[in-house]
Amino acid sequence: MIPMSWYLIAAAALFCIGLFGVLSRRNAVGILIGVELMLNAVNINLLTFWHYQIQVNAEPPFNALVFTAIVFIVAAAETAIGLALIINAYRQRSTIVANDLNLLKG
Amino acid sequence: MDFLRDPIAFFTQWLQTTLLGWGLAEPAAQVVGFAIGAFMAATGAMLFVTVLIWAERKLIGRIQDRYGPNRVGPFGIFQSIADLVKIFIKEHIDPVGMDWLPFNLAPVLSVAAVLTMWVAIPFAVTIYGVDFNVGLLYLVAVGGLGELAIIMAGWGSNNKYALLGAFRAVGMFISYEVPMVITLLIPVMLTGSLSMNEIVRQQEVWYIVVSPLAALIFFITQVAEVGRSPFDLTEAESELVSGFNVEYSGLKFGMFYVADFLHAFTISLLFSALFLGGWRGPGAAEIPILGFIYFAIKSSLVYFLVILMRGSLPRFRVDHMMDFNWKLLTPISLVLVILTALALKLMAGLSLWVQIPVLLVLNGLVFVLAQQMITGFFRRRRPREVGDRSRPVARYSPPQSDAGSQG
Amino acid sequence: MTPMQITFILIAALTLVSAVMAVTARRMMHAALWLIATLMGVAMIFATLQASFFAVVQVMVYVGAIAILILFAIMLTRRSTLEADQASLGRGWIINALAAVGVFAALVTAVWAWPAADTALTELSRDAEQLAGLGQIIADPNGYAVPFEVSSVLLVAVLVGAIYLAVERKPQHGGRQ
Amino acid sequence: MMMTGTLLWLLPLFPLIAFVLILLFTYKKHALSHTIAIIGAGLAWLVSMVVFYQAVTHSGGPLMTSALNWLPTGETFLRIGVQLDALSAVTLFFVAWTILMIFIYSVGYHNFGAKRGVDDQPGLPPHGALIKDKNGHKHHVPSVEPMYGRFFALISLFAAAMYLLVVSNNLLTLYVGWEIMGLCSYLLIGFWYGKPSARAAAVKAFLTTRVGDVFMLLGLAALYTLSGTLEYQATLANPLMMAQLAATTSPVFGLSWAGLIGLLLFIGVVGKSAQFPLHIWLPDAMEGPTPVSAMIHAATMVSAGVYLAIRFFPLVSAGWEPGMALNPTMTVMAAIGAGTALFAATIAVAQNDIKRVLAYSTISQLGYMIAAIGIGAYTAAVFHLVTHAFFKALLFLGSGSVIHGMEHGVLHTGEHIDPQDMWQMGGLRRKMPATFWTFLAGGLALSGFPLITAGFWSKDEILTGAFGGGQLVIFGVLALAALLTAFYTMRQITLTFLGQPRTRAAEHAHESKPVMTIPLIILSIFAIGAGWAGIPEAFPGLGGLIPNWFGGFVGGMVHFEHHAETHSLVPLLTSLAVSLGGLLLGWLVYRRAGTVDPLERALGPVHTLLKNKYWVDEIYAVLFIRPARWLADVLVSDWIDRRGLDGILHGIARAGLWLGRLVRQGFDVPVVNGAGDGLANGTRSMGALLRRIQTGRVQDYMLLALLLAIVAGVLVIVL
Repeated sequence: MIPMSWYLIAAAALFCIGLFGVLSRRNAVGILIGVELMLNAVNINLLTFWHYQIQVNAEPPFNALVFTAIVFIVAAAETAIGLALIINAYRQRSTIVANDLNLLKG
Repeated sequence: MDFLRDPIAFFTQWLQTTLLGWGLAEPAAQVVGFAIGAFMAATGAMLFVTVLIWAERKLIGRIQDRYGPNRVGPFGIFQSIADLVKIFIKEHIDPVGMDWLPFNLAPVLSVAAVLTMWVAIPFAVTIYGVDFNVGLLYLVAVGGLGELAIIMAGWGSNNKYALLGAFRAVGMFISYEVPMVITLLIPVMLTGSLSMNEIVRQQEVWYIVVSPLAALIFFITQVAEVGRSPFDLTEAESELVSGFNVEYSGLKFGMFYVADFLHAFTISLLFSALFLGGWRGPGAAEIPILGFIYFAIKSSLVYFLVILMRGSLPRFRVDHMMDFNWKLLTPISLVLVILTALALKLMAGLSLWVQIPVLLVLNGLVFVLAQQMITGFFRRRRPREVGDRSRPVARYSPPQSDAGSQG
Repeated sequence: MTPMQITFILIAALTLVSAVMAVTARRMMHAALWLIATLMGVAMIFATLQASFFAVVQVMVYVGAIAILILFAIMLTRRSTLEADQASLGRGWIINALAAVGVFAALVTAVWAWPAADTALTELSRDAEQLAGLGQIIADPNGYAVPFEVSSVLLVAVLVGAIYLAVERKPQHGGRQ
Repeated sequence: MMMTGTLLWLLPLFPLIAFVLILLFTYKKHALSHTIAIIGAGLAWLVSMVVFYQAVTHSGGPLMTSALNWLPTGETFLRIGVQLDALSAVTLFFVAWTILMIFIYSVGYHNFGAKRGVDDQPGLPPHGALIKDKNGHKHHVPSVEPMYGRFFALISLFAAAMYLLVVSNNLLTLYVGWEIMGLCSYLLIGFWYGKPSARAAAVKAFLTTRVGDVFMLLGLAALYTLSGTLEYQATLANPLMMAQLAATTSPVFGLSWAGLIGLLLFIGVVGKSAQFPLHIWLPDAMEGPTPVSAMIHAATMVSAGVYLAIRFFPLVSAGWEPGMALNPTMTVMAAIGAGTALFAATIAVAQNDIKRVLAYSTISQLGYMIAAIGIGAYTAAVFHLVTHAFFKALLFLGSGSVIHGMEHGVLHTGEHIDPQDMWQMGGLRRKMPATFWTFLAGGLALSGFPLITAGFWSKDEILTGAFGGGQLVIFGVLALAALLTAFYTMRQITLTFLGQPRTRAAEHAHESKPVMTIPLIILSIFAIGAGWAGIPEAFPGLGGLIPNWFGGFVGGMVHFEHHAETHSLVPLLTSLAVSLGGLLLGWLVYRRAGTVDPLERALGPVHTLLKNKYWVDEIYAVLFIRPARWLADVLVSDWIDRRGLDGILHGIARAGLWLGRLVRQGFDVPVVNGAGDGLANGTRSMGALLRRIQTGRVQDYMLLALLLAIVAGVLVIVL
């Protein structure tokens, strides 16, 4: 009913919005939010292809489901560590503006 | 006859034929049917809350040697209606510096989170919203939305107490979700399905009999999820005025209130569906309305227990509450799940009458061990907390210095 | 336009609009709330794909845990977020936007270039999701047992690491606060 | 069978868990440590017995095999797995019994429950403690081992490695177990690391076996390269593969690949089972506590070597049928085995240390087995492996008991004598009856006392195999070795137990505790009875009374039946003659021996030669160790390095210095420095340029990464 391309394009759009957020946000939490959006876009793609695979092969491909689950796990891990880092950085430097956290500046 | 046996199905049937008769397409008719059903369920639930509030106030009154509401109507039964009217006509106050969107979204979301849970609860063999194949997960997920409402309320109010209350509440809810989800695995393992209908259908023996410890832990975590006494430190009046909803007034406050009571009743529904056999009972499979009545009776008993707890137990201290969860409930539930899984795997082919006693013994064993450990633990810890005459202030200070609680 | 298609367009529009709001909203709190709306939208998209398990897990993990964590972080760092609210986007945001649009264009071209992309996704049978099969293959040594165990190790490491990072240390002797 | 698979997987785990538990948690608690170790060994024993029972009730072919992918190697996987067949079942049987007995025995040997000595230190044998009895008298009594828990942890690991080796279904896991055993032998031989001799012995054992292991690894690598797998089922038990390997020629010595790989693996066996060129570590391994000696000599290490040799028998015998001439590899094995058997037996005759005699006898008996494999007497080799394990464990534990008793006497009397020297003993049969009778059973089994002992049947079978196969030289050598075996065994028994006590310490020795004697009794039952499982059908008189279960069970492992149709009387009579003759001779010679060995006068310089073990250690020292030292110290360090190279270098340096000055003035300062400075400045300005992109901002890096990804993507598409 719904063409697969719709899903793919919606995912691509979500990915690019996330990308834009990652690149442009000044706030570190904002960057994290962007990363979450990108990961979600990936998941949409994975599950779309999963659906497509079932339809074409009539045999359930578990790869997509497992990958999706792992993306969930990675997302949770990434958020936990990312936020812990941000809170730590905030304690050290009282700011979470990404541009101000530039100790690595050459 | 059909109507008496199964009024809901009868009504649905009638509605469908009527709508189809009006020339609606079948999917459209279904959508309209669902909309009407949802509306009725929500309205019924909200109205039911007035009864719940009256019952609870009356009972608490009795426990505290008072009469409770007794002015409006016989036994004060219309007191809630009067309160309702009062709350409707009260002024809405917008606090200074509030965040408009979260502030106004929060009460709606908190009621919605509870009401959406009703979708997946089977009230009787034919009376249920949707038969999800992942119904239990759905309940957990939707239940988690309530936390969101609390955060939004606390943030949007621009009030220190509200924010602290929200912090506490969410910290507690997230923590108690861990043992809750773990213990939920036990009914899932026993049934082999995540669907609520399936869980109720397969409860030949109530799961509270099979795994009483899981039922106990689940009950405790559920009470914590509602934030009721003894876990009501989100709205500890002496510390936080009223917690996250301190800035709310009028109908918005009323919605939090309704959500609170409705949630308390919903957990009773959940508990009786998961551990007390739901609508199961003599003749319930044939006559759905009978199942509905059984379910109502069981849930009311559980709700009665919740009220009793509220009336009799003092409030936890913040650090105790966290310790209780992370150092007691979570490990026990983990051990219990692992042991149960092992036992079920090893006894895969055996009859029910072998499995149940073994599981029971297992539960008892875990309980006794946990009890031994915890008494040892607290015996060792106690002297650190209590000061002597020369040093009357306890040396131990909880890490949550912001909250500054002294139990 | 079937009803399903209309539904999908509505959901996708909700998702994408909230996503845009989430990356541009001036106040971080609002951005996080928009993020939640996006995540719910993605959950609905999952539901239209008949991946109901992942739809529910999406709500449970993302909304129930990740989003709340993000909200917490925002509240804990609220002094800095208030400063950062002054300008939500960095200076070069136009370039970034162009880059993102470029990537999007490339992706869309790639999708259009693929003939199979026009396949209409039909409705699957109710048991197509096969959760039991997923559970078994995750614990199967010939399946995904190792990745699964590795990710559980990852979670434990993250748990420890996050606690280590976020725990407030007592000030050292002679050190600054 | 599912059950068996699980049990097999679990088998090495019990002792391993015991090892981990003791090492991490309980090593300070004596009772807990040995309880855990014995429970681990006991569970492994129980499982072994269950598995053995199942193996016995199902005959033919590999009974059970299960494998898992382990390490990915490119396209394929290295697989690990377990297998149960007749050979591993039989091996499990004796390994489980001996290990459990040794574990229990160790409790007594290390004086559990005794007081801790004042002077005792970790890393030294306990010196004994002073106690006061109820009359107020002070006594020196044996004290408890200071590193009691550590000992049990290490032997648990040892046992785990052996079980792993036995249950594995491929040469890779076997090699893993093999190497863990090497480590354990190092740790346990050097258990009393405070003694320099123990340290040296540990290093010697480790390095000597390492020589063999390197060759073995080469053999494994060759096999893996050729066949792509190391599993028994796919290689050793696969006749097609074997025939193919036997038909292709390797680049070394014109051997077939099968022969070459067999030879390489055999060198590993030579190291592990202490055959002739690499046997030197085994006698020195006596530095460890006696249960360790029993462990190494009977239950685990050397048995593992023979086990491997039996395992790869299909490889060396590929293309060979009974009655044919031996192929080169088999010839080498037979020659080394028989040679070692005789060689070690002669040395054993002249040793005075009770444990050293046994050590050389082990080498000799292992030589028997290797020789048996070399001549194709497969079943006989397995049979002798089993019986030998039982009676050798018994003999070692018995000698430990004797030493223990003697130590008691030494402590009591305060004499300064070596409690292991047989010339200090005598007349112990009255003091230690249980030890005596069990030791006698083991000794008779070792010397092959006819009909009633296990050793007779297995040794007889080897001799029959040699005779029947037409290997008369081998037969003669083995018969001579058997004669010597009986002789030195009787010498040992006579000197130790018979006659009158030669020292006061021997007078005051007394019997060990039941925890030590009960394992002895159990093992002696096996030492006597294990042989009855394999009485050949053709044996005159007795044959067929008890069915030859063993031959049928294990014989099914190889592609040909090696059974002489008729039992020739020659080997039987030889075996009777050598065993009884040796025993009689030993008794006659040592019956009235004082404190000097009568052989010393009778043999003269030969005795000195034997006593000094043919000076093999010294020869090695001259041949390998000194040259190596000389090479390092004198040639490389002093001459080449210091004089040659340094001289040249110094010369060059002086010349260079002169040249350098010249160059510096004329070329370096103006040209090179200029260029260097230019380069440095260039680098700096380049760095300053690059510094711009190193902004320290996370997002800039991400943008850069994105750009690079796009560039890479474009490149991929375009190219």
